[in-house]
Formats: sequence, structure tokens, C-alpha cells
Amino acid sequence: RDLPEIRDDVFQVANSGAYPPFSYVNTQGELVGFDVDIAEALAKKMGVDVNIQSSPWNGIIAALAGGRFDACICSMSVTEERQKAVDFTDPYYSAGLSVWVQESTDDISSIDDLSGKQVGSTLGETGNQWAVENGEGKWRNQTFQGLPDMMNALTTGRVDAMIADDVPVLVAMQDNALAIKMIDVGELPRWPAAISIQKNKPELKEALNAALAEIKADGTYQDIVDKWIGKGANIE
Amino acid sequence: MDFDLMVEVTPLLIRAAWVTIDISSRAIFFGFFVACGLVFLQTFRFAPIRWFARGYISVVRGTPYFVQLLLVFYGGPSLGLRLDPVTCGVVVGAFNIGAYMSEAIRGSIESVDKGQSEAARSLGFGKAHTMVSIVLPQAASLMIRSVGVLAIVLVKNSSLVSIISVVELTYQAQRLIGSTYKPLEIFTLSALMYIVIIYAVMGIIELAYRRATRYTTQ
Amino acid sequence: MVEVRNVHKRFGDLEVLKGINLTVNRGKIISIIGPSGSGKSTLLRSVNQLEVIDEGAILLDGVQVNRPDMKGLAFERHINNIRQNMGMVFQHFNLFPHLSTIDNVTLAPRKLKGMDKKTARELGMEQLERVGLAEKADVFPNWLSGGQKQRVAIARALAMKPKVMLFDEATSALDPELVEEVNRVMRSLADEHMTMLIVTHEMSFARDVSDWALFMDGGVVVEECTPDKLFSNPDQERTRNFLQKHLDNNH
Amino acid sequence: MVEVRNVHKRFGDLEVLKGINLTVNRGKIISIIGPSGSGKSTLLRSVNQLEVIDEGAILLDGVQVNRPDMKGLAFERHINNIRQNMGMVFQHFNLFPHLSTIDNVTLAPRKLKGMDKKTARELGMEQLERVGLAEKADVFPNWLSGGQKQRVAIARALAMKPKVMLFDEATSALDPELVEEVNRVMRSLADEHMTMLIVTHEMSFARDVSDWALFMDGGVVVEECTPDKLFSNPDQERTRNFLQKHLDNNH
Amino acid sequence: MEFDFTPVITYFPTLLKGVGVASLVAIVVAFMSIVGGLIVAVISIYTNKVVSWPLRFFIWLFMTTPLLLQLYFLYFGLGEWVLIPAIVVGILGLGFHYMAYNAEIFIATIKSVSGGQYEASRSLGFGHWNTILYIIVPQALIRSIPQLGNNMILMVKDTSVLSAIGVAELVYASQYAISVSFRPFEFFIVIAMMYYVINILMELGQAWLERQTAYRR
Ligand SMILES: Nc1ncnc2c1ncn2[C@@H]1O[C@H](COP(=O)(O)OP(=O)(O)OP(=O)(O)O)[C@@H](O)[C@H]1O
Ligand SMILES: Nc1ncnc2c1ncn2[C@@H]1O[C@H](COP(=O)(O)OP(=O)(O)OP(=O)(O)O)[C@@H](O)[C@H]1O
Ligand SMILES: [Mg+2]
Ligand SMILES: [Mg+2]
Repeated sequence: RDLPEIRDDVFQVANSGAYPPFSYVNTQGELVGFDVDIAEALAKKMGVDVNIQSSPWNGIIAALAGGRFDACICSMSVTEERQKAVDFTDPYYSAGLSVWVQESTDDISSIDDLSGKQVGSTLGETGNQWAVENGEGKWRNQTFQGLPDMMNALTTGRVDAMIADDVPVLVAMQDNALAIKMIDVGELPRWPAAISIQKNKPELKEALNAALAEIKADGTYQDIVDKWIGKGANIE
Repeated sequence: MDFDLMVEVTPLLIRAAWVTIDISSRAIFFGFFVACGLVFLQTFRFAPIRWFARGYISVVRGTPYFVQLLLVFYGGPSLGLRLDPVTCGVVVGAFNIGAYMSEAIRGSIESVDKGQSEAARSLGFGKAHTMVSIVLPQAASLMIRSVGVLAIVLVKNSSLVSIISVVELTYQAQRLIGSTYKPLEIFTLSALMYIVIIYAVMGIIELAYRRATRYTTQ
Repeated sequence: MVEVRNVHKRFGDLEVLKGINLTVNRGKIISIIGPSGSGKSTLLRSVNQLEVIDEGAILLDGVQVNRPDMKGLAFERHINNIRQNMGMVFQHFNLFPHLSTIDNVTLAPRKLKGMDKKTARELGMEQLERVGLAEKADVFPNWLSGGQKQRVAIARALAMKPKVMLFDEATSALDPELVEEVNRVMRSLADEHMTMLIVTHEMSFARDVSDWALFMDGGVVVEECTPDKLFSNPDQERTRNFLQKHLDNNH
Repeated sequence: MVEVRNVHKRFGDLEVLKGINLTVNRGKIISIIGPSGSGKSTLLRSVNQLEVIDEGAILLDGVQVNRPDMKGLAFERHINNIRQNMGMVFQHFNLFPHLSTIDNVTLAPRKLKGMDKKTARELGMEQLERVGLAEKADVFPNWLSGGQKQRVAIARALAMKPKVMLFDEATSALDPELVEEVNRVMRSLADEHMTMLIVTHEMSFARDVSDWALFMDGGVVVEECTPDKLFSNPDQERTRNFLQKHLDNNH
Repeated sequence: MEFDFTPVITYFPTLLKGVGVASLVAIVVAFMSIVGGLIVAVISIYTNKVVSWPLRFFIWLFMTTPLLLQLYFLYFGLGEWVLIPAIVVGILGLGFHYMAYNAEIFIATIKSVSGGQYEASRSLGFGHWNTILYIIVPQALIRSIPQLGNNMILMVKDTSVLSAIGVAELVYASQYAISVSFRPFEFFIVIAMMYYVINILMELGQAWLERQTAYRR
């Protein structure tokens, strides 16, 4: 659906609901997070009613392609291949990959040290794609359905290292005393995260981009960053 | 274990468990009728009807449940079939489990001694009547157990309905783990709820089985 | 009246019935004897179409029973009607194990003739008394002795008050007293114009009860005549050999 | 030698055997006759402990068969040994439907006596020939006629070369020629010192084949004597009534 | 919706590898669950409570909880003490799961074999366990074929749950490909077809078995 139809109805937005602090269900059962607030702020600017729902990662693309949602505001990284299938708006933040190991690990300090190791990454993240494409013949990859599973695997020693977006892990470490550490492996690729919408919906894309610019300009955006990521954090 | 957390999330999980119960019980109920229909179609003399039933069973059993869900949910609207996610879960669940149940019923019927239906037929009972009065009561013991297994399978597989964004027990648990990083506590809770649901199903199966086999143990 | 005309039946390569002809008039009792494996059970099962025959015709009171021209539901209705008029007692009894004795007997009258429970029970008890099993009415088949099962099977078939009865080894599990009793029952049924086809191995029973006797071997009728003639002075060599013992005894 | 001493057996409230005594010497054939439901099958089943008796003792060659003192595995071993020496032919045959005829016959010798396949097949064919069924060796029981099934059941029991054979209605599905044949087989087995207990409804067969005859009614032995005496001039009124027809015929 | 199957072609080798892994798991699990289910059924019917109860409880646990949770517990829960490889965890979980289901079927079919069969075998001198082995179980197996076929067809598709613990079976392979290419329906259609081919093979096998045993009932 393009913008006119959405105006007559509600703006259907999806996220995975299992990716704190971007989107998750708190213990009151409410869907909250950075992505949720961004979605609400954008909808307000666009002047549409919004309905934000969660859908598991493995079904979220199908849901978008199948027309159940109009947009995924779900921390989705932009890649070339994905652009063939969906349209992305301007980025709304950028995510960086990082490598994590158990606190007691001392034999991994660079990408090369990962050779022969078991390396985890989560399905759907760009870290997963990066690890699979670069790990060929070097390390063994294991894909997890979500960050909690993967962190579990790391702390129980099922994987020697994990590659993940840095923000969620850092936030998770604040809330839970996890015995893991980030290692500095030099520059890893960063990907911009953007809102994905169905292909060929020019008006919607336009409106989202305009709204995004507006919330960045009027400070709403930074408020949301302060609230969820950390005071003064810069993730643009 | 973080018991405070467990207490806190229990109401959420119970609500999700209710979705699971709702979807599964309706799917099992309608699925049984789908199964009976399929068994019935296979008794037709007109071959294309039989082929249709066999083909249906083959395709439905042969392809994954979550693919069926996605195809019906997203492909349906283009054929004018617009279902809300829960209804879609019930409908696809019923048509899916129905195919399995029909095979279970067929197998149970075939395990009854042929002499029994011959005896009934020789008294003048028609095919359908023979089935209802003579064959089914004797097939019941095997049927109840094998259809019961499938009911249990359906309850468990109802977690796949989350792929069309229904928040049922497993998905709710996963979402909560995603935010709390407490897998042990939350999985334990959801496991307990599954145990209660499925234990109830097993209880019904056992009762029905006892009733159906009264005559052999008397 | 039952007529069997040139009936052929094959199981795969094995031709079990090779052109059987036979006529049983109303109210008559006909015995079929013959060695094991000669096709007696198959013939009886063909008469009420439990075995579909490959060739030939079977008629009940002039109505053709096998109808290769009829299909599906039409044939269903036709054959069910016919079978309600044709009782069968199986060599292996085939009692319904999930029903008590009385329910075994009354199921068909209740469901097929719409008889109410009470009338059906009365009728059933009457039939059970006839075969001396009234006190086993509420017992399940698994608890019955061999002879008791066989008698329940007879009562079950009789409860439908058929025009024709087919007995496959109707007395094999019965003691002499009961055989006598069954003989008496059959006679009284014949008087009520019931037609009966009996496969039996008990030659003296066959001789006593039947109006006509038939000797089968290898899927053909070797000889048919009155039982007295068959058991005292058969024409065929094969029959003579088969009945040797009985001929010896009774001459 | 088989001894049955004061055997009692109840099914719930129903006392089916009320103190049976009976002795069968080695190489002898004893017939048990009696009305339906009198407990004949139950007695035979008690002899090899398919029914656990409530009172009394059963002995095979002086060894007690029922051992209320023995439990679990010890009894298992004991009874399996005994049963290998005691063949049984059931009223309902109970052939194994998942095995071909020859496998039905050879399963026990192969698995219990460790006979190799070839020898077992030879033995099996020999037994099948004895009952005239060699050509049905590779056929499954469901394809057999009633008499054929019964003969396979006999062959199966004989293949274990038991010391004692228990026949429950061993000839009920057999035609006169085959009865004659079975009679002959039994005689030859008796000459090889096999002991036999036969429950039968065919009085002439009982008379021909057996060395001793026994009349049971209502769970007690009413009378026992030589078959000639029993069938011509029994002492008891009850026996006389039961055998009326046969006494009439043969006097 | 427009379809574009080019990504499917790119990832086809990965998908095929996934089919290989799924088949391997399925074959091992089929064997384990049928043999195990039979043993469980026999033990729970024929032995006393002391012997059968612990086993039945164990099976009950697998019956009442979802496979996914079991895999998590086995994989992460046990992870504190022993590290069982994911594929082994998967095979054990699936195996025990279907063992429980198959046991349900066997309990019913074993009980449906008539008492006369047991007696006939015992009267030949076969012991209790030999009778079960040579007479009861073969007949029960024949009667179980349609239901077992059902369970095994279900099981093949349940191998996809193993993706949750990183076993690279078919669905796992497709999920990765989807997350890269964003072409869900194309991949789902293709893996549905791959499963269907496996299913047809299984149905042919089942039909063959049913034909072979039809006259042995
Ligand atoms: N399992 C059982 N439970 C209850 N009663 C039984 C059981 N088996 C047999 N009976 C009863 O015990 C009595 C004796 O049965 P049994 O089979 O020994 O008779 P029988 O002398 O062999 O008769 P027949 O000549 O008809 O075979 C019958 O009245 C029968 O109903
Ligand atoms: N379903 C079947 N498939 C193949 N052969 C069969 C089938 N039923 C019967 N037969 C064969 O047909 C022949 C005739 O069988 P039938 O049962 O009619 O004999 P019968 O005369 O009744 O013998 P009996 O006196 O022993 O009962 C036998 O040789 C038997 O093996
Ligand atoms: Mg016959
Ligand atoms: Mg008896």
C-alpha cells in the first residue's frame, strides 16, 4: 500500500520484538524500545494512525512482502542484495559489528585469531552474512535465532566468539552481569540501518524520509536515543 | 532462579497459553472432521474423487506446515481469502492435521479383522452402517491413540503460527527472553504450561481409550 | 428359491469354482459335502456375494443377486436388501467382540428393521433360548466356549428372519445333543418355508437333516441326489471313495 | 504319562471345573466328550497351564506341571520346558497370520531347538505332507480353507515332536477322508508312544481312535471307561441321554 | 507479488546440503524412534510398575513438552556440564520425542493382537519374551505401518526445529539465504518442493510395505 491508502487506514509497522533495546516486550507485556518510539514519532509527523506489532524475524520479511505490514522499523541493515527485494528509506542509525569473547579468553585478539574457532552470529543480522562470507575456510560458523541464545552459547562455551551489532550487546551487559568482553579487532564494516518498505511505494518513502529529517531536526530523535541507547550517544 | 521475574511474567504467559489452547482446540476439532471427510472420499468408487483425496493427503503431509501457513496467509488474499492470523492458524492447522488424522483413521480401520465386516455385511448392513456399528468401535482403540498423538503434535506445532505474527506461548516466551535474558526461568514456565495443556489432552485420550477397550478387558 | 448358474470363481491363478449349477427350492434343505479345499465355503460366500464371482449368475426367488451391470450405491442398496433375506453362519463365527451376546443377536433387527430395544431384546432372548443360551445373554463373546459361540452365530443370523440361511459348518463345534437340537430347529424353519444351504462335514447330520445332497470336489459338483442315495449308493467312483467309511458303516 | 488330580477352576463366580481326576498312560489316546460349555476346553487348557488352576495338581511323567510355589522366571523356564513336550491344537486354530504355512510349522523347532533352516524346512515339509498340505507351504493362513487351517495347526504342534498332544476339536473342520487320515496319524503316533488327549464332538471318531473315553458334564467327570462300553452301554443316565442318538444308531 | 528465483539458484548448493543433513538426521531418528518406541511400548505393557514407571515418566516428559524447549534445555541447560554437539542434541531430542509418539501407537497395536496368538505361541513352548518377539511384535508392526508412516512424515519436517540450535538442515539453510536475499516466498516454495520429494519417497515406501504385508494380517 502506498501513502494514500495508509492514510485511510492505519500504518502497519513491524519489528521483531526480541531485540532490546530496539524492540522488545517488557515484563508488563508492552512492546517497547527505540524502534517503537521512532515509529511512533514518525507516524505523528506523517499524521497517520500507527499500529506497531512484532513478528518473528524468520517471518518478518514474508510479512512485509506479503503486504501484512507497510514498513519494518526493525533495525534492518541496508545491503545491496536486500535492496533488490525491498526499498529502504534513508538510514535512521548505523550499526557497527563487534567481536565478543568470554572474559577468560586470552587467545583471541584479532580476526586472524578466529581461525579454527567456533564463531556465532544471529540470523538476519548483517554480522551473520559477514561472518559466513568471510569465514569460509577460516572459522566455523554457527547461526543463532537470537541474541539471548547466542550469548548463552558464548557463556557456556559452545562458541568461542560471537560477532554481533555492538549496541544491543552493550545494553544487555549493563542490565546483566555477563562475563564477556568486546575485543578490539580493528575496523569492521558498519552498515546503516533503515526502514524497509515494499518496492515501488514512492509516496510512502518520501513521507518517511521527510518525517525522519524532521524528528532529527527538532530533537525528538536525540531524545529517543538518550532514552534507549544512552545519554548523548551518537549512533548516526 | 529469579522467582520475582517468574511471578511477574506469569500472567503474560498465561494469556499467550490461552491463545495456544484456543487455536489448537479449534484446529483439532475441525481437523477431525476434515479427516473424516478425507476418509469418506477415499471410499468413493469414482476414481478421480479418490485421487483427489490421496493427492491432498500427499501434498499436505509432504510440505512443511509453516510454508502452508505463509502461503494461505499471504497468498490467500489474492484469491479473495482474507483471514485474520488466528483464524488462519485454525484453518491451516485443521486442514493440515486433518490429512494426518485421516491416515491414522484409515490405518486403524484396516487393522480390524475382515471377517467382522463380512459378518455385518452378510446381515444386510450397508457399507456405512457396517463402518459405524461394527468396524469403528473395534478400530477405536488404535484410532484414539493415533489421533491423540496427532492432537498432541498439533498443540506443539501451534507455535509455528507465530510466523504469521500470532503471539502464542512459545513466541511470547522468546520475546520475553529477548528482553530479560533469563531463558531458564521463562522456558521453565512455558514448559510447565505446555505440560499442563498436553497432560490434559493425554488424560482425555486415556479416558477415551479405556472406554473404547472396555469389552476386551472385561 | 436359490439358483446358482454356471458360477466361476478364481483367486489369482487358482480356479476354485469351475462352473457350479445348483437349485434349492423354497423350504428345502440342501447339504453340500466335499473334501477340504474343494470350494464349499467359497460357493456359500459367493451366494451372498461376499466373494464377487467371475462368471455366472446367482438368483434368489428369481431376482439376480450378482449384478455386474450395477455400480456403486445402486448395487449397495440392492445387495443389502438381498442380504437381509439371507442369513449366514460363518465357519469362524465372526461374532462381534465389542458387543454382548444379546447385542450381537439384536443389532441387525434394531438397526436395519428399526425394531425398538424392548421388542428386539424379546426377539433376541427367544432366539437365544432356542439355542439354549439365554443365561449367557449379557456375556461377551470372548468368554464363550466354542459351541456357545457357534450357537450365538446361529441365533444372530436367525434373528433377521431371513428367507434363506447359509450355514458354513454349522454344527462343527456342537455336541450330539445340540446337533439334534439344531436339526430340529432347521426342520421347523423349513416348515416355515425357510430355504437352507448347509456345508457340513458331519455326514450323519447331512443325511438326517437335508432334502437334497450335493458332493463337490475340485470346484465342480461331482454328484447330486437325495441324501439317502448319496450316502448309500452314489453313482460316482470319487463320491464312493470319499464316503467310503459312511457307506461301510451304513450298509 | 499325564495325571490330573482334583483340579478346580473358577472364572469369577462360575466354577467351570469341579474336581477333575484323570490319568492317561504313555502311548494312549483318551477322548473327552461332553456337552457344550461343560469345561472340556478349559480342562485341556489347564493341562498345559494356559489356565492357571485354582486347586489340584497336574503331572507329566511324574513332574508337576502347575507349580503354585514357583514364581517369575523360575516358573517360566519350568513351564516352557514342559510345553515343548506338550503340543496343543486349538479349537480356533490360532495360526500365526504373519507367517507362511511352512514358517508356522517350523518357527518353534527353529527358535526353540536351534534347528537350522534347511533341516527345519525338511521337517516342516514332512509334517505338511503328512496332513496333505505340501503344496500350500508358502501360502499365508488367510488364504487357507477351514480344514486346511486345522491341518496346519496339527502339523505345527507335531513339528515339536512332543510327548503329549492335546487336541481341542481336532477334526471339527475335516471331511471324512481327512478324519480317517488323522485317525491313522494318531494311531501311528501312539505307536511311537505319544500320549494324546482329545476333545471331540464326533462320537464315531472318538470311538474309533481312542483307548479310553471320558464323559464330562457341568465341570465333573460323569463317567469314564473304554469307548466301546461308553458308546454302547454307559452306566450313567446322563451319559445315556447325551449319547442317545449314537446308542440308537449303533445298537 | 513478483517472484525472482535467481537467489534460489545461487543458494541451491547450500539448500541441497541442508537436504542432506535433514535426511541424515531423519534416518537416524526414524531408526531410533521405531526401535525405541517398540521397546518402550513392550516394557510399559508387559513389565511391572517398578520397571516401567521411570521409563514412562521419561517418555511422558518428552510427550508433554515441545521439541524446541527440549532442545534448548539439552543444548544450553546441559551446556553447563557437558557440551554435546548440536546435531547429537537434535537427534536425541527428536528421537526421544518420536519414540514417545511411536510408543503410543505400538501400545494400541500390541494390545490389539488377539490373546489366542499369545496362547498358541506359549503352548508351543515359547517363553513370554520370545512370544512377544516372534509373534506379538511382528503382527503389531504390520498393523502399525500406516500410523508409523504418518509419524515419520511428521518427523522429517520436524527436523527443521533443529535450526534453532544451529544444525544446518534445510530450513536453516533457507533462513540464512532469506535473510541475505529477502526473498522468502521463493525459498519457501523451493524447500516445500524438496520436502515433497522426500515425502513421495516415503509414501512409496509405505505403500510398498503395506502391499507386502496385506496378506499377513
Ligand atoms: N474367559 C472366560 N471367562 C468367563 N467364563 C468363561 C471363560 N472361558 C470359558 N468360560 C465359560 O466356562 C464354561 C466352560 O467353557 P469351555 O470352553 O471349557 O467349554 P467346552 O466344554 O469346551 O465347550 P464347547 O464344547 O462348546 O467348546 C462355559 O460356560 C464358558 O462360558
Ligand atoms: N482369499 C483367498 N486367496 C487365495 N486362495 C484362497 C482364498 N480363499 C480360499 N482360497 C483357496 O481356495 C480353495 C477353496 O477354499 P474353500 O474355503 O472354499 O474350501 P472349503 O471347501 O470350504 O474347505 P474346508 O472344508 O476345508 O473349509 C482352497 O484351496 C483355498 O486355499
Ligand atoms: Mg470351508
Ligand atoms: Mg471348547
